[in-house]
Amino acid sequence: MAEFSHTELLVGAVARMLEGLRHVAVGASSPIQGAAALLARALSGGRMRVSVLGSRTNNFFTDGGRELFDCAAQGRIDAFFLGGGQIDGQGNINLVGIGPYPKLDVRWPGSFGSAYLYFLVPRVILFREEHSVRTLVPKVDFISAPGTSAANIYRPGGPYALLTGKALFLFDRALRRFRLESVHPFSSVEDVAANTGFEYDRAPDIGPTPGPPAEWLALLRGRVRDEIAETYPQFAATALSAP
Amino acid sequence: MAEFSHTELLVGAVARMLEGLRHVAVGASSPIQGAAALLARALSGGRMRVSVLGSRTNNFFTDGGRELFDCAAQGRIDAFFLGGGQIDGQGNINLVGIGPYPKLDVRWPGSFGSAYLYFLVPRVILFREEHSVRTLVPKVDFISAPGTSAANIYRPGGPYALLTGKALFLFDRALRRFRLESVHPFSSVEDVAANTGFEYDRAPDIGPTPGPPAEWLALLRGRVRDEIAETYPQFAATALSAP
Amino acid sequence: MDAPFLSLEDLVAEIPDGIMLAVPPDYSGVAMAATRALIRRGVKNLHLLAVPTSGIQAELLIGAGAVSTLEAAAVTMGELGPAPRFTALVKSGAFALKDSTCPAIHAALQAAEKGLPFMPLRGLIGSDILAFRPDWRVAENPFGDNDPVVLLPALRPDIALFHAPLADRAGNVWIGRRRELMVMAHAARRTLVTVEEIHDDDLLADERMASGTIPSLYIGAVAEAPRGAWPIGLEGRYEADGEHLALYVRAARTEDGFRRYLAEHVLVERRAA
Amino acid sequence: MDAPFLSLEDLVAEIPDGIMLAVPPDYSGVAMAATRALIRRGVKNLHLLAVPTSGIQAELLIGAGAVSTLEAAAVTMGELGPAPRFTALVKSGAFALKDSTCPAIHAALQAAEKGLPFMPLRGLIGSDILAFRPDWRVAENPFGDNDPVVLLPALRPDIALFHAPLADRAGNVWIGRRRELMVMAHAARRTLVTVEEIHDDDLLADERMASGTIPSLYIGAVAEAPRGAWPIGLEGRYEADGEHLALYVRAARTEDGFRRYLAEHVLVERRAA
Repeated sequence: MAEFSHTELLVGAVARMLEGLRHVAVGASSPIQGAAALLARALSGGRMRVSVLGSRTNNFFTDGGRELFDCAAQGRIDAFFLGGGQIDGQGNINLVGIGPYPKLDVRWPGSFGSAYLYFLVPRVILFREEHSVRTLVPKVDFISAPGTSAANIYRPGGPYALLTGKALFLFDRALRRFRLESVHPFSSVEDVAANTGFEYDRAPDIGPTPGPPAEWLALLRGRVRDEIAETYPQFAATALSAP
Repeated sequence: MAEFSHTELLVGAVARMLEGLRHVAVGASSPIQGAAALLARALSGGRMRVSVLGSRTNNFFTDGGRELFDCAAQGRIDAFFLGGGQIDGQGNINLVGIGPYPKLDVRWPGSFGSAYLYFLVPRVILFREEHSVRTLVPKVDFISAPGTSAANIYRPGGPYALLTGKALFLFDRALRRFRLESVHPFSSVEDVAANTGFEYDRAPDIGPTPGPPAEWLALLRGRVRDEIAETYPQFAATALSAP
Repeated sequence: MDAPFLSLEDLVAEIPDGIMLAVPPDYSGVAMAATRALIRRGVKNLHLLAVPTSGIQAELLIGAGAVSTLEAAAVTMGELGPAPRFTALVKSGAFALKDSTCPAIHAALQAAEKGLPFMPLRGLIGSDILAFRPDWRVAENPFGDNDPVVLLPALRPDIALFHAPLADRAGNVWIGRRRELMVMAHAARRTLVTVEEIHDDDLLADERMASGTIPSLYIGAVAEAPRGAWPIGLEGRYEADGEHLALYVRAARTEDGFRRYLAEHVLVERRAA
Repeated sequence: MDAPFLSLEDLVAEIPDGIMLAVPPDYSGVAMAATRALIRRGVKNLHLLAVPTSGIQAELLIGAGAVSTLEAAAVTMGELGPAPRFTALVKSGAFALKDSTCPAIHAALQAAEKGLPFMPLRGLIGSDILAFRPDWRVAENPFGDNDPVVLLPALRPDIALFHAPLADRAGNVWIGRRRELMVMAHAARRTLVTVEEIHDDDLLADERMASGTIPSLYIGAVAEAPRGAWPIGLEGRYEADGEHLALYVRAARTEDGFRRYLAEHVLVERRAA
């Protein structure tokens, strides 16, 4: 088995969920997601398109700030990434703050495009490295974007998975619940249970999150590192080098 | 008194109605209106902007076909020109055809942007050279755009005047009627009455439509002719030369 | 994933019968070579959407019997006068006509571009355009007081077809200021483009070109077609062939004359002059 | 009628207290030199509209007490973490905050661009963003069946303020791909721009430049301000000054530290590094 870092594990886990897609978009301040998308593109043999916001060479948008949102509404974006200061067991995400709105105890930057993209992009992957009862809560204090909607609400998109620093959950839209799929090295089913504030289901065969195969690692530490360096030079230099 | 052609008279009559405006737009296939706007610009000492659709040097739009309409809706176009196969005494215009719609006896090209710009541009000048009971009718067969609207309809714009080959009418929005203001040389109040199919009011002091002063003629036959030649070379060569 | 490059014949083979086909106005980049190829392949039953007007392109398709529904703000041969086949056949009821107005077509395409079910539009109230469009609605502006406004359902063309000056090897297409082509490409499910020439450099790498470029994400396929807008002109490249257009207008005054024009200039493939 | 050229001080004198001021995101061209001049002139009571997010520009205006209402999808210092004055003062209620989402701000500006009273938008239903926006409505899609959609009232800023690479002598402003600046200029009653440099040729005469140019019709006034986005970067020109931004974030953790930063870097006019 190839040796890989924790970051490389996460990049690989994301890339695996992007296989076969035509177009993956990556928001700002998302080096791991960006590297994963570029890895998936490298593995697709030219069939996948990746848009990295903040990149010059991997961002083809020419119609201004609205184009990402219009493009998603046209059904031309298959996957996107969101996070959240709080994420709850129904897939609701909170990027606004803790406490009773509007006089919050803790204020975060704001919802960005989440209240829209979460509805329109079919495969939204939630990524939040900190896995704790502080971040994974029973009920978010503020719903920047809801995880699910009533049947009559126009919603081709929604949560597909939640990846943290400890584990990978898939989201079941019918049950409106997360299901624990795999646990990363150095964590355990018990560790995940102790650090998750919401209830979730368990896959029958929870195993270790598989690491990136050697071929992926070679791409990650070569071509993908060079590509992501344009947008995230420090990340490329520190996180994507052979150990 | 300077000698001038019929076309120069019409150009001058239009230019007079554009005095003091900030931005005049001219649609396609409108050489007389275009020349008038460029003349008014030349007389404005650089204070008037003119957009001639179909021109390269006098068309600054950079946001595609919608920009003319957005620009009008923003209140940034003070005057525009419309015509009509039929125009009636309430200012309704018909660019679609004669007879019962949709199986018309005569079919014209279509309404273009009239159903919108007539509502939004404050000073719409109707221009129809043919002055006959065939064109100026009691009631149009098809309303491409209505001359007036109920009080609750959003309508900052509407008809300002009707210029024909025989006369100039101003439109009274309160009365919803045209008022004959002046008659061109070679026509007469009686000739106008005999050839107008709708009822109209008469200004107390109907005089001859004034011709363009010598200074205007010099501009028309020099600078304006050169400017309009880019879009309408044949018009510039034949209609705007000293007699 | 770049847009594939096809021959003109293979490009029009991608346009099935019965679809909604969006085409641009004469000033914007009309794919006339592709239109002739499309007529040669015998296309039928098109819902032709002029964005927002058309000329000889709509004429040829209507005259050839390829159009079952036409939606347009106008069809005209410009300074050459009325469009003869349009004028003759609209009266015969040979196709259904949805009379529209320019900003309504732009707005309905923008609704599709934004994935919206509808777009509001000012104007129109009291016109017969609106009276004869049962597919449009008048609703109260909920932010106003007794303020009706027209709502237009989104127009999502199956295919947008146009002609542009340049495409690069990745299938990015340069349209310069002709942004209505970008709206068409965003709004349509698929976009097919003919271009004057292939540009060897990446259009998106040069910031000056990028601002007038439709990224290949929106482009289904590209065919090279030099003078592909002929007999219409292409801004900055060549003027319209006024003599040929006049010849067309004269010929198309009669059904027989149109058939002869079709046989001579369309059904027999020939190089543009 | 060309846009007038003004000094930086005269440009910001055109921004009255109490208006709705629209500003772009950090990646787009932020008029930071003008913002410092605006704070020096003591501007008050702004309704600041971030299109759709802001960073140090909103920070300085908020911290200086110039903002009474802030509308934004986010305020953030990016990789440097939370925006300290925003975070501290929003909790104190020093200004009213209208939490929004990026596409809602784009859509509401496009409504103003089109002279529409409102624009529909998908998404949002079930979010607390919507729950806390009594100015937004949920309505039935009249073309659907039990299909609610959000309607956003138009946002028409009194003034849009941004920084661009080039203006020509007529006041046409080149923005390249940064089309959100064009929407802002179309939507706002008046647009004030600072530019890196004056371009001697007519930007609209070169088709490659024209496609990325805002015509001077939409431009109220222009001021030349080399490195006018500093300490933010300007795409294709210069990078953000990360060291200075980090210095700011450290200083602004406390009210006192912010006051010292303001005194040293804003209230005393100084050339950008």
